[in-house]
Amino acid sequence: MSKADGAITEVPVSARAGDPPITPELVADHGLSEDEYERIQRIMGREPTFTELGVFSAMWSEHCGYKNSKRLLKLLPISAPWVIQGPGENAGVIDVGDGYALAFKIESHNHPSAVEPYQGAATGVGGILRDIFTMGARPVAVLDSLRFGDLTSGRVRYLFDGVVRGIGDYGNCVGIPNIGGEVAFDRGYEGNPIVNAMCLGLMKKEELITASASGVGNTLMAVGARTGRDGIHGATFASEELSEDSDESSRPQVQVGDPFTEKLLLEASLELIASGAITGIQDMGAAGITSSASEMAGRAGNGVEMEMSSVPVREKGMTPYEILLSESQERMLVVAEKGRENEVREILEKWELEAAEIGCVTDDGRFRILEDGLAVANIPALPLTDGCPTYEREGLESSEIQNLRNTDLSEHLIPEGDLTKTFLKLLGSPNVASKRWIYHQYDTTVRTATAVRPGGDSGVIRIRGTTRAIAATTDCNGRLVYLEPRTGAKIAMAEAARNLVCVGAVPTAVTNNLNFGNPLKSHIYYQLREAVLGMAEACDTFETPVTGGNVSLYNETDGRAIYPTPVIGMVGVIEDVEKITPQAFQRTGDIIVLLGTNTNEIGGSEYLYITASLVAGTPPAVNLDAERSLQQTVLEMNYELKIRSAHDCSEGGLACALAEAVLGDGDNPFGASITLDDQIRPVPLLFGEGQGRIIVSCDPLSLEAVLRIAKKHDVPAIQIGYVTEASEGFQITTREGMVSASLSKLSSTYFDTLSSLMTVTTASS
Amino acid sequence: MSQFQLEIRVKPRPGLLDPQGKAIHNALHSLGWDSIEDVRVGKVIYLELEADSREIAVDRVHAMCRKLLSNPVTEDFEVSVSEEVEAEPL
Amino acid sequence: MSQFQLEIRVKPRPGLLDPQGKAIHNALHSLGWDSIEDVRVGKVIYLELEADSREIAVDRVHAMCRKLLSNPVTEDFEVSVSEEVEAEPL
Amino acid sequence: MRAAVVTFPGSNCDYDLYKAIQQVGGEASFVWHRERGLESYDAVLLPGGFSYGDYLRAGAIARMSPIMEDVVEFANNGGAVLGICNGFQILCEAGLLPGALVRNASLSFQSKDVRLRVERTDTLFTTGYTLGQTLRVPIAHGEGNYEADQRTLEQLETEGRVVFRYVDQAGETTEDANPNGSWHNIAGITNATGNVLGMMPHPERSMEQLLGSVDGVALFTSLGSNLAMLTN
Ligand SMILES: Nc1ncnc2c1ncn2[C@@H]1O[C@H](COP(=O)(O)OP(=O)(O)O)[C@@H](O)[C@H]1O
Ligand SMILES: [Mg+2]
Repeated sequence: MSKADGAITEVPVSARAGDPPITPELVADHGLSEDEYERIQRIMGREPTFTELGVFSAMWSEHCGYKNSKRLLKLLPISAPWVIQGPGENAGVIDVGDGYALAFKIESHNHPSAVEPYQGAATGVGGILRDIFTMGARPVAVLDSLRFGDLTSGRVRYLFDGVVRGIGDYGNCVGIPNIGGEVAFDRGYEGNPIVNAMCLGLMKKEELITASASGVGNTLMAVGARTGRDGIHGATFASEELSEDSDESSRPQVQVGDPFTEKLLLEASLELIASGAITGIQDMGAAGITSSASEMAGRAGNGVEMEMSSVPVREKGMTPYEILLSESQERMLVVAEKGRENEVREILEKWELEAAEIGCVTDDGRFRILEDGLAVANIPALPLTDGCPTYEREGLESSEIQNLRNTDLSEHLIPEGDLTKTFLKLLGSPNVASKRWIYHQYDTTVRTATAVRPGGDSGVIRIRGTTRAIAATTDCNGRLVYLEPRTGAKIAMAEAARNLVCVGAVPTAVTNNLNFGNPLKSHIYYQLREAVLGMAEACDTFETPVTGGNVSLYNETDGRAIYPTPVIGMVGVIEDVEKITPQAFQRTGDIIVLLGTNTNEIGGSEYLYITASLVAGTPPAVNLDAERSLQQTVLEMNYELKIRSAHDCSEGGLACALAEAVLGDGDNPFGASITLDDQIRPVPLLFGEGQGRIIVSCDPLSLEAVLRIAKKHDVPAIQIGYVTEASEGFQITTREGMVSASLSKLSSTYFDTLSSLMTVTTASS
Repeated sequence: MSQFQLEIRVKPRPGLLDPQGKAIHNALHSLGWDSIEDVRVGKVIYLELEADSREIAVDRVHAMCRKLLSNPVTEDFEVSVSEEVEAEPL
Repeated sequence: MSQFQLEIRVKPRPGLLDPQGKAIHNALHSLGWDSIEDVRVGKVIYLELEADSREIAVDRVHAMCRKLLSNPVTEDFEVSVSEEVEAEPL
Repeated sequence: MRAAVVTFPGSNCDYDLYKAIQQVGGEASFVWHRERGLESYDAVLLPGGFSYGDYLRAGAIARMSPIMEDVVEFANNGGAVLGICNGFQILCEAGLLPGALVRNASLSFQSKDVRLRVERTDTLFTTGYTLGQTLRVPIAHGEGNYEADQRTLEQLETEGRVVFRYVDQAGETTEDANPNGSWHNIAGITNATGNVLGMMPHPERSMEQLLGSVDGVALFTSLGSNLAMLTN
């Protein structure tokens, strides 16, 4: 026993009968390298027991230990005067004014969803909700960011259908409105879907609580659902690549969500926090009791002792190893103030839930686990949580991608056939078409606070009792990150910020989800580092610090990695709800103005994917300072009440953005007559995805003011047309041809694509 | 050819949480039925099928279960033939 | 006292709409199983119960069905005992 | 109006309903499902949500709660009872309204704005509307498909007990306008004496222009003023 730990009367640790001996194979099976195992032995001063090995394996997995990403994450800016809680807690927290604080975070459930889409996605939502309400905040909105392969595959449709149902059923039942998200379909995600869920919670600033096991002698209580054998070693599993036989071997790891219990747990937890009877609370998420207990101990610099036979279990004969590593859902670890355990129990009883005393906070800095009074694990807590080795690897861009970037795209600049046909094909592509099929399965209006529902550039939730509102969006175009990671990450940031300013929100802070392949491969590590660098630079320019996030690596199937997908979840503040700007045109006769500059770029565009099945070229250039000016321009126009609508250009380019602005939610569409005078070939002009562009509409009387504000910020602005009656149709005239379609054609193309693709039978195999 | 009536029972795999079963269990308890245990809820699917033999009918339904009617990751299934009627000769 | 394992099948009443059955029927058709007819989907509930006799066990479960487990407006139910185990004498 | 908002484990529109009552000047209180006694209230409201997770059947387990005996008694004494969404499902399970709400025909949860046509303006809840008026109100449910046996359905129609129907923009009861497969596009019905209303759409979510519609306001003001008249 090492003296340095200050352990004096250390309880001897007994090897349990029936535990397997520690062999190099067993260590490898636990995802630990030889070096890491040696390090564990040094920390322990002896060979770990089987139980201890399991604990280390979970805590030092990529998922909990951030081995390969921690050093990179340090590069992200994390502070600003409005940041109350930065990375490191269950969720980040920012000050949003009028005494309110916003907790928000995004989290991935990619691997579980690949195996069992419905439960994988559902439990993903459950986990992120718990991260929010354990901060003392009431969840008020969720968003979901999804990626799948092409919908032509039955398996992909099965995954997509299951994921959407899972997200919907869980959030709907708990009663949290969905206010947005994104989805993309591309062969780059075949076999390895991405399921990221983001949650926002509101609280009064003084209601904030953090997850630490403070107060020696305080009681640890397990609260909520019972512990079963499900999801054992999920954290380690999430840190491995999927292979052909993942389906089979990972079955017992499927966790089933119970949103009803979650709802009760949510109410009970907020009541517990308000009661003052507890000093800390944390979700038993990845790596279950192990990570919640050791992290809470680590944060407080204390130790914990827990008796496994006191943990309420669902099945007989569970070993300490299984109890410690189970990832059964809807469970919490609570630190009750000594003497107030009964208050905790009473609150839980009212909500028809269980609470059991399972241990206490100690002063010896040890993570000690007992089974019927005998110690079966005894580990210094700090090295367990913070001692995980972190790696900086060599990153090298693959030549394959350099070649893709250098692809000559000039032949694709010339339209094939009729422009209108091409336009409709693009508008009806699953990546551009309306995502209504998804969000009509999500309750978007429960809690009566949703001022902008999914379908706009950002979702907006008002803060009752104030004039304020919060806007949120998730964005990332993985193709662009794939082609040039640093640029792609900046674009994701720029798009998120544009989406916020379009509704009238000031971009305020960021949470992010780094979905990447295997970081041990140098070209993947390169993507990861470049993406982080791009994000960091944009965060600096936009003054949007990162307050938290999630890393999901090893997103590979049979050695093929997904597109690198650093999903940006960005939140913004609206000071006056009366000034929220809609995406859709509002009135016939209004002037349509384009802010920003059209470009000749088509690299990485949906156009290339649809017409030539190509993911190639250089992503559009992004100028962060210009984006910042653009953001300020739109915000000023909004503040001065000069614009009636605003919509940014993203996938599908200017033509599709204009179509979305005439269609709105389909109920009350307008027409538009547009003339584009640029000296640019029609393909890049109409369908290119050049950055830094926003379409606004205004009353003719405001046009002068609109142009003046743009000029003040040095943002190019040009009148491109006007809003007409729907009966007059949709026309865009360029120097070399035009796009022209009736509103009913636009509407059926845009709104019916996903649902008609999804009415095809979706067999599970 | 005969006409078969089949019954397919699809139930959650042992070990997996069955929230619905749990809720029903609790409800029965609070209504006073307290000697009850182990409530699990599944689906039952009835269908009719024409096939040359009972074995062929069952085989075919097994294939349907694997492909569509059950989720192999979370559910087990059982098939039984509840009736067999000789099809009328044409 | 014996321990009984019961199986309760709750199914939509004939004549009432069964959207789930219809959807499965269509899906099976589109996957190529076209000689199928009359697909109905219900719930199956498994539970264990201690009772003095098989009759008492079944009676009790019938009461549960009438009170909670089925909705008489839309559903019929059937109960069967799948196993009986003599409880160990104390 | 003193209104009881009855909450069950899993209710999640309770707060929205509470706020709607307050907005029209009523006095709302939450009543937990294990409490007893509703004598002191003028109206009893069962909110939406997923009581007991909607496990087994929506509303089936909640209907067994202690408070439901009081709700039945309150209704049988002619008290005003309103069930929205899950509340409607509970009222059907409890036998206060006929029929049942089964899985949506699409088998998918449906969340969107629908249009409703007002078919009755002589109930406690609808005097503030005009006959045939079209309302825009959100729905959010997976089991809202109204079903009953043929006799009950005919009775509902002949007695004019359908209060709201799903219609299209033109006010017609088309199949496309029906979000869940309900018989005759039924969105809300009342009992024979007209004091119990169940509806799937959420009028409590249509109380402010900021959130998309104010078409729910008249339902709550109707209730408030009719109750005031009754008690005076
Ligand atoms: N998975 C999803 N869940 C909820 N809403 C979604 C989802 N995917 C897309 N949406 C919504 O559909 C609209 C269009 O999405 P998208 O094209 O990604 O918007 P943008 O290009 O402005 O980011 C947005 O309002 C978005 O919130
Ligand atoms: Mg946008």
